[in-house]
Amino acid sequence: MVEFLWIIIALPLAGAVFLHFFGRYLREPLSGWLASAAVGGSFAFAVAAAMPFLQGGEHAETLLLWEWMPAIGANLEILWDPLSALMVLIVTGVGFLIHVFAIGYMHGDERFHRFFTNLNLFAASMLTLVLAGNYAMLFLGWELVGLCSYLLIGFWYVRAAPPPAAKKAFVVNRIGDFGLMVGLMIVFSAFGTLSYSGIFERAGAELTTGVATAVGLLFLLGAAGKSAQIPLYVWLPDAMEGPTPVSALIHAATMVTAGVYLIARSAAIYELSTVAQITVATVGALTALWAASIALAQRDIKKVLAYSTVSQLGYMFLAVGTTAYVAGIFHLMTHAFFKALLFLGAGSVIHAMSDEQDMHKMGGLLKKMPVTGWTMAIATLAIAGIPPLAGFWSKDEILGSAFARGGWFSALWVIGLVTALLTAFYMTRQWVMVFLGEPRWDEDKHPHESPAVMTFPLVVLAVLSVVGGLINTPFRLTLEHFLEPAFEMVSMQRPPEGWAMFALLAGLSVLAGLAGAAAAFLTYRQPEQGWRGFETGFEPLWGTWEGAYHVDDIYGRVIVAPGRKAAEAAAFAVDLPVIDGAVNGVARVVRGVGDWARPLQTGFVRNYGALLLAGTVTVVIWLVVGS
Amino acid sequence: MAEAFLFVLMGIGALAGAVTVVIARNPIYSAIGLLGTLLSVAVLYVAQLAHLVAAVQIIVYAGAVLTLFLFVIMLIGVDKDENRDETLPYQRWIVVALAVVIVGFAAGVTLFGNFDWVPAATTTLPESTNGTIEAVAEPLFTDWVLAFEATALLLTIAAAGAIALAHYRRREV
Amino acid sequence: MVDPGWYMALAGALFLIGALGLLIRRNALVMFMCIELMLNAVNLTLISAGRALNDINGQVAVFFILVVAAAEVVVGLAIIVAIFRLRASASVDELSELKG
Amino acid sequence: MITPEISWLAILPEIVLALGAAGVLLVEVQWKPESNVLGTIAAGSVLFAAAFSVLQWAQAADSVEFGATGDLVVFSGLVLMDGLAIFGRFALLAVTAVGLLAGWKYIDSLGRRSAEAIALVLLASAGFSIMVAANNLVMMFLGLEVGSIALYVLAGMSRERARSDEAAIKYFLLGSFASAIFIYGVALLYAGTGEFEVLGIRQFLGSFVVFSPAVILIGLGLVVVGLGFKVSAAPFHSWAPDVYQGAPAGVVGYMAAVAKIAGFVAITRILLTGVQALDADWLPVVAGIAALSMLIGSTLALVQGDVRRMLAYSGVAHAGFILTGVVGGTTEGVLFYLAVYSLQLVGAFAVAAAVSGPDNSESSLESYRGLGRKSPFLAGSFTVLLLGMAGLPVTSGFIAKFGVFAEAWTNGFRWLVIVAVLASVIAFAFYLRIIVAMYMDESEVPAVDVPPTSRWVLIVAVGTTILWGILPGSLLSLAADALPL
Amino acid sequence: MLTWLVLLPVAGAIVVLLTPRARQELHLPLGIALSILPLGLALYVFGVFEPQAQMQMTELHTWYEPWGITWNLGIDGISMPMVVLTTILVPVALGASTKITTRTKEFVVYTLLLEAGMIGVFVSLDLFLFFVFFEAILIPMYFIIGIWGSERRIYAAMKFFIYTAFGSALMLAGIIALAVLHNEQVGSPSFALADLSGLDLSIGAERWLFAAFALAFAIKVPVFPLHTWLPDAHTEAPTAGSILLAGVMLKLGTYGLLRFNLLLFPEASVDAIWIMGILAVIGIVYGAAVAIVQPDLKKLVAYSSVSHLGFIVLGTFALTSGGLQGAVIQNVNHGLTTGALFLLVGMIYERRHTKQISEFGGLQKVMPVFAGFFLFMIFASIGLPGLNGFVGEFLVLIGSFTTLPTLAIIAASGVILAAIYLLWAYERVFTGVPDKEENETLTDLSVREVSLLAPLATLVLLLGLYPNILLDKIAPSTEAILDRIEASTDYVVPPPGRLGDVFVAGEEDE
Repeated sequence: MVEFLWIIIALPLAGAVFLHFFGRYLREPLSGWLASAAVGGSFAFAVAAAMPFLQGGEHAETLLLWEWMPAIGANLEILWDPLSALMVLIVTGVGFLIHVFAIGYMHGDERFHRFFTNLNLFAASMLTLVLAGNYAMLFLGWELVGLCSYLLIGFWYVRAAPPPAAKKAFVVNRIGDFGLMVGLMIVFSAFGTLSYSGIFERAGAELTTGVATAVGLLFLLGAAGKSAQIPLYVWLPDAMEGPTPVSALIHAATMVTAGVYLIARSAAIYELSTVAQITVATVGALTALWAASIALAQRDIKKVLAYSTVSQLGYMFLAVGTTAYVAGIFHLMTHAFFKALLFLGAGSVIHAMSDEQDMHKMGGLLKKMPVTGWTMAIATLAIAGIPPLAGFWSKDEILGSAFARGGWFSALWVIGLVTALLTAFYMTRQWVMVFLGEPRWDEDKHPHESPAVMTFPLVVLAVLSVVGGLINTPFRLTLEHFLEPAFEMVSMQRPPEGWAMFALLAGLSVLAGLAGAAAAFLTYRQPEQGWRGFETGFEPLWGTWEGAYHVDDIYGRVIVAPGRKAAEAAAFAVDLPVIDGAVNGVARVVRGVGDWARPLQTGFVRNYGALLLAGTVTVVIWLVVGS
Repeated sequence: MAEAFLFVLMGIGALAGAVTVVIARNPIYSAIGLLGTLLSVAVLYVAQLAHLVAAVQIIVYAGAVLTLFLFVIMLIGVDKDENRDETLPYQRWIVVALAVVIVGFAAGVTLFGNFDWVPAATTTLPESTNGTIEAVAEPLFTDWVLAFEATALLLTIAAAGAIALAHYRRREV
Repeated sequence: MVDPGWYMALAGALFLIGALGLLIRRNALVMFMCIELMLNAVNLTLISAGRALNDINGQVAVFFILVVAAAEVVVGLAIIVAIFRLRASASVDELSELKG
Repeated sequence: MITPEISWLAILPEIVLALGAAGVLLVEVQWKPESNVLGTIAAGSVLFAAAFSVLQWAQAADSVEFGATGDLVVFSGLVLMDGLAIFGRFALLAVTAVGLLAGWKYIDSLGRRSAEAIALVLLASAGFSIMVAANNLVMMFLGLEVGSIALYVLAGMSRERARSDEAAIKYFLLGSFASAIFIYGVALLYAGTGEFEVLGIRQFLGSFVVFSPAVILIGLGLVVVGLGFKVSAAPFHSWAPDVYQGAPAGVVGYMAAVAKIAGFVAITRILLTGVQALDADWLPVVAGIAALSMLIGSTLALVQGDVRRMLAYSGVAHAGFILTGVVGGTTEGVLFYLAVYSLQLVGAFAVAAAVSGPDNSESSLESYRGLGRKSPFLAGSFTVLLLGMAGLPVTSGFIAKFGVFAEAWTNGFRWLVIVAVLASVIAFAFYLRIIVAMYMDESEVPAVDVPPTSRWVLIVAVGTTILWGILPGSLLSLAADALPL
Repeated sequence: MLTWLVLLPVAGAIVVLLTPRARQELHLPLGIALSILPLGLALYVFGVFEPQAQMQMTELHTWYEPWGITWNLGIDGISMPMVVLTTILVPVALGASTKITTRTKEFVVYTLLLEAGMIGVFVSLDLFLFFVFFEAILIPMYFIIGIWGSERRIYAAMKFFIYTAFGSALMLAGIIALAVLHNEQVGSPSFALADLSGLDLSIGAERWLFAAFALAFAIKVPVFPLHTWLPDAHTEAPTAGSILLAGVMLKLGTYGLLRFNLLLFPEASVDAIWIMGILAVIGIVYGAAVAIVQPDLKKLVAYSSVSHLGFIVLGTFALTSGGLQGAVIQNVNHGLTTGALFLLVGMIYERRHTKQISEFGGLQKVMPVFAGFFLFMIFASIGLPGLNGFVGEFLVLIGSFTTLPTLAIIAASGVILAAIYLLWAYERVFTGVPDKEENETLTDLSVREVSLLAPLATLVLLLGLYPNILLDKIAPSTEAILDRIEASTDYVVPPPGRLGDVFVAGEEDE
């Protein structure tokens, strides 16, 4: 089985290549179905391949594809262990659904096949990332998903906004990659290889705390770039310029979780550095709160979800920072379900409202598009952490672990709790604004339920959002057992033991969720001026939130503008005048000497004679005196 | 003693003539000055027993060469005197400076550089080098015969050159 | 007898005067006479050296220098005449078209 | 009755040349034939002279082989028949041949006076060929004068009179001045050593312990200056640009080349054999002259607007490079450099003559614009020659430069080599300027017709430039064998 | 074999030279056809090349005995990739020159001669011979820039020629010095690399000579601050000129540093690690920074070369297996990607007769294929894993971290800047709606142009995913260099700098 794992990557890749060259000859839906089939195929294969782990006992396997850069011990090798298996399942599973959804969503786009080409390429890249058996190959996938996100965000290149957003995404990611690269340099210089197997076994023995901290922090920088954490989260909201399926797949379900995966994968290194753990957790918690607060005040339906994603990713970082890796991965999975659902729902809404994204111009859509409405309601509750939906279990496990870790982490637990409340609030706000109340949309809009090809994925995801959490309840820790082999060499943080404790914590978080939800429901249930008044009541805070704390302008003023100045200075104040000037200066000096000496050749023979005699005298004197 | 007297007298004459050549404003006087120098030098040759050379000096130089000079001077015309003020900038200063340097150097070397004109090892009695015709002719036509022949080339060149330079003028002017 | 060194010193003086004269005078003819002066100085040097060295070759060499002088005179005067024909002047300062 | 010792072989080439000259003059006077007839006579004499010098080479080789080098000292020491002399003579004859071809159009245009021109060329070659062979300094002086006087006249023989006259008088006055300096130096050397002969001087310096060689050094200095003038080394170069520009383009190449060859062979002979004992004294001075020549030559050439002046200054620079070889202390590099450079020089001036046109006036850089399209052959060969002079690889110039640099470095004059390479970089700049004008300028010029004789010259010059650039061994080994006694 | 490789282009040049000037239309196709022959031969050489340290296919003929100069050719893992690259790029460059209508004949001749010279540089093992080629190729390139370049071509050509000649002039002195030393120590002059590397030099002499060589090569590379001839030369040169200039001629510098400085002056090289490293890193960051704000597309690519070649120099002087392998393969990578970028810029220049970024906009709409290739090459140049650029850069970075950690980290920041300037340029040129009407009417790539780009793209991808086809053959030679350095100096490559230090999973199980 294992030796055929490459098929998982190969299928979507083949799809991409095929569509790239022949896609334009296929009629519209066909290419979409082809792409979906490719991903679905990998999913099926992955399920089959993952079976051994479900029985348990089976441990990790590596498959060498071919040598890549032997000099730095970097080869193309696949590592097949529960963690990668789970990631593959998420990616392919959710990916498949989103592919299907996109067939409906992208209907009528003249670059339909191109879209699926990129989508398939992304799937392949993401699978490369999660299946990588060493950091080099992980970096390969890491960068390729970045490329795909660049291509897909900028898919509508003719519009004004997408291209800069795409560039921003890639560049900001690159800043993170810089950290990751440096981390890899240190890793290589420490271990003489980049392959997991070579590193993790020896990490405990050969890595000093200092180095481990450095690597940990650098990896965190990389992860923060990919997973949109403070301070590098700014690209994700802009990334919403891409088509909604892209937002769902890349910027909610899969790619953005790569950072979490990286840290979880590197558990063995974080194991050695508490500082790194604390930093990761803190960054996560703060991001969660920060993004949630911004999400409160957004009007754009996708922006809300974007910041919500950032916030949820913060939870995952909190988890892995707390070394509650299973909780982190667990939340990763559930989040993939409901956030994908939310995005697809939003997509369906936008589709119905013919590309209207401002929630102020919506409302009362529930009657028009019930399936979308109710599925999104489920998702909202799920993310709000209402039991027994998926989000509740995963989020609760995270908070519990943080609480159990104690010390500084209890503070983070509080933040998490507050965030839970905010999450519930803004999600409910969104749902209510969109689906309840009286219609606020313009006359020319005629919202209608989306076709089955789009609603089908919604339903499936809704189901998953409901039941998805049950695979790892305190009552049955299936997932944890499943993942154990991947984390056997590290000590993992678990929620506090005992029912009472669990009840208390769960109660608190549920309470927070309910409170937020209720507040939002009551506020936004009332007619427009009512909740408008409520929002203005919070000024200027609300404005600041709506403006996302104006971080973009600050970055622009503090980093971009000065950098631009520096570059211009280097080009036009240093390179041309100084360096090139010096070169031309030398030439000019030589010519100058020539021009200066020319008049000495006066043309008067007697001057020449004088020169001749002078020369003679010099030579003679030099000869005689020199001897 | 007599030689010393001759040397001083003719030396002064030669120098005077030379200076005249340089400073006389009219080429004629320069030519006369040159003549003076030539004659004085000739006498000095005699004083050093170079009789034949002295004779040739008188005949060739004072006779042929100088006559040629005078002829050309006449041809060109002697009416206008040359004014002495220097037209080239710095030229005169350069010349003065050079003169000072050279004289100073020569004086320095000859006086303080234990300078010998000729290696003491090789000097012997002067009487034997008596420049009679035989004495000069013998090496001239044995050891130096090739050089003597080469002078033929020299004269041919001179002739051909002079013709070449004068030739076309006739047609063009 | 007078030490040959004196003769040669005198010759040196003549040579110097000739050289300087060449630089001072702008009349081609006179410059040319200066060259003759220099050649004479050379001759005097040779004679004196030959005497001091008790070697007749010094005197022999003088002959050739005399011939050279004569040849130079012929050609030189030819050139001067040619130029004079063209521009009715023997001043070399007027010939400074080629320079730089 | 004492009979002079005669060795005919040693002077046959000169005799043949002289006879050729005389023949040309007499035939002209008698029959007033077509100039081609005269050309044939000249060619014949040059060829015979060359043939005889080949014989000399064989003879010299034998004598060296059998250790009978004494046989090579002929005419009781007036002249030598050693490798150096014969190599120099052969180079002279080659240059004479191509020089006559290159200047043929001009000579032809002289009409009746062509005879004199040809005769002067032949006599000049004869004189210089005496000079390269001369062992006795007075003999050397005679040869020098024969050659120089001929060149003075040639310089003045143009139909473009004003400039030609100026060139002639400048060349003549300064030349005579330099000759006077040279012969005075000879006189002082004679006074100091009692010897006129180079070998004698060497023997003297070897055998006697000279307490104060002041007079010898002064004489040596004057001699070096006199010869340095002939090869237009700075600061004795000031005549060169004016003469090169004023003299008739047809013969300038020849004039420059023969003067350089003869002068340098003489310098090599005097410095490397005569006064080698004193090299501690003269090496730095000569090195100084070399450096000065290279720098002055290249920098001033850089700012010239007239191609012939530019070539003149480049000639100054080349004098510096060749002196670098002299500083290197061996004749091989010097001779190779002389051979290749003189041929390139003649070729270059053949081009200049072709471009300057019949009236021999226009040689400004402007007149070369767009030549690459109008006359590809001319421009192409000129390019090769310029690159050769610049010393770029796959041309003989590179090998030559490399040789002299290597010798100088071996002899410990590293600073000089550094200066030399930098100077050659400056030199690239002005050679390229001409190429730019010829190829990279779009302006229109009338096509230039290349006289067939010049065509041959160019073929020879370019051919040798490339041949010796790729297979230098053929010439280098000759140069290596051409040792002075 | 190698002799043929050198002489084939010359023969081709002669053939073209003999075709009548009137048949303008013949020359270019003929040239392309003739330039395919060396390519075939080079590929054969590539095929039979053994992955061993020592020189292969060596040929030795004395040239001029007394001087010890020889016609001495050989090829190893460092030169072989360069030879192949050269033979690949020349046909491409010629194929890109259909717009050259004036004096096509000369153009083809010069290009073929250039090829011969470049191959000669890479295969010559005799310093004299090397210098001959090294200097000789200036001439054809000078003509190519000066005759077929754009407005300020003469200035650029002059600058290019004089600047580089200045560098090599001092190297000539250095070569002479080496030969003379050999003469003093062994008794006969020799220019053979093998002989000269055996000399025992005083550390002072070694430093001076190192400086002389390094200067020549640093100008060629070009290393900051000796780079200013490059933008001018690139912007003025015709497309073919730019391709060969960036693709091959710059590599002469890096190749020289690898081949000669490290081999001949190990002691001095070890001392120079820091200087060269710092200069390289400055070049990386500085070049990228300057590239960001260039208004001219070609200048931008030119400055990006300055930045990229910094990596090569850094890798060279990191003196680790990774660094050296990275340097060598980056030579090839940069040749392919930057060559392709210049090719692309040339294609758009042929259509719009401008290289100003501000003149374009929205091109992706009118010429999608072109945009696709452009983006592909941009990402290759940014160093996207899976494309070749990454392999070289990553090897260099990882490799140099062991010896020069700080520098490696700073260098890594170059990847950010690369993304900024290239993607920004792409955004300005290709995205949005075509605003200028002359942009709306542009035609997409022709079959010919695609057929020029496709091979390069394929190689980019191939080398990105399976660089071992080269690395295998490079490794022995680079290891040999390190062995020599460790043997002849007391310097030891810190682990895991050497290939041997690399931890292979499961190795200690056996």
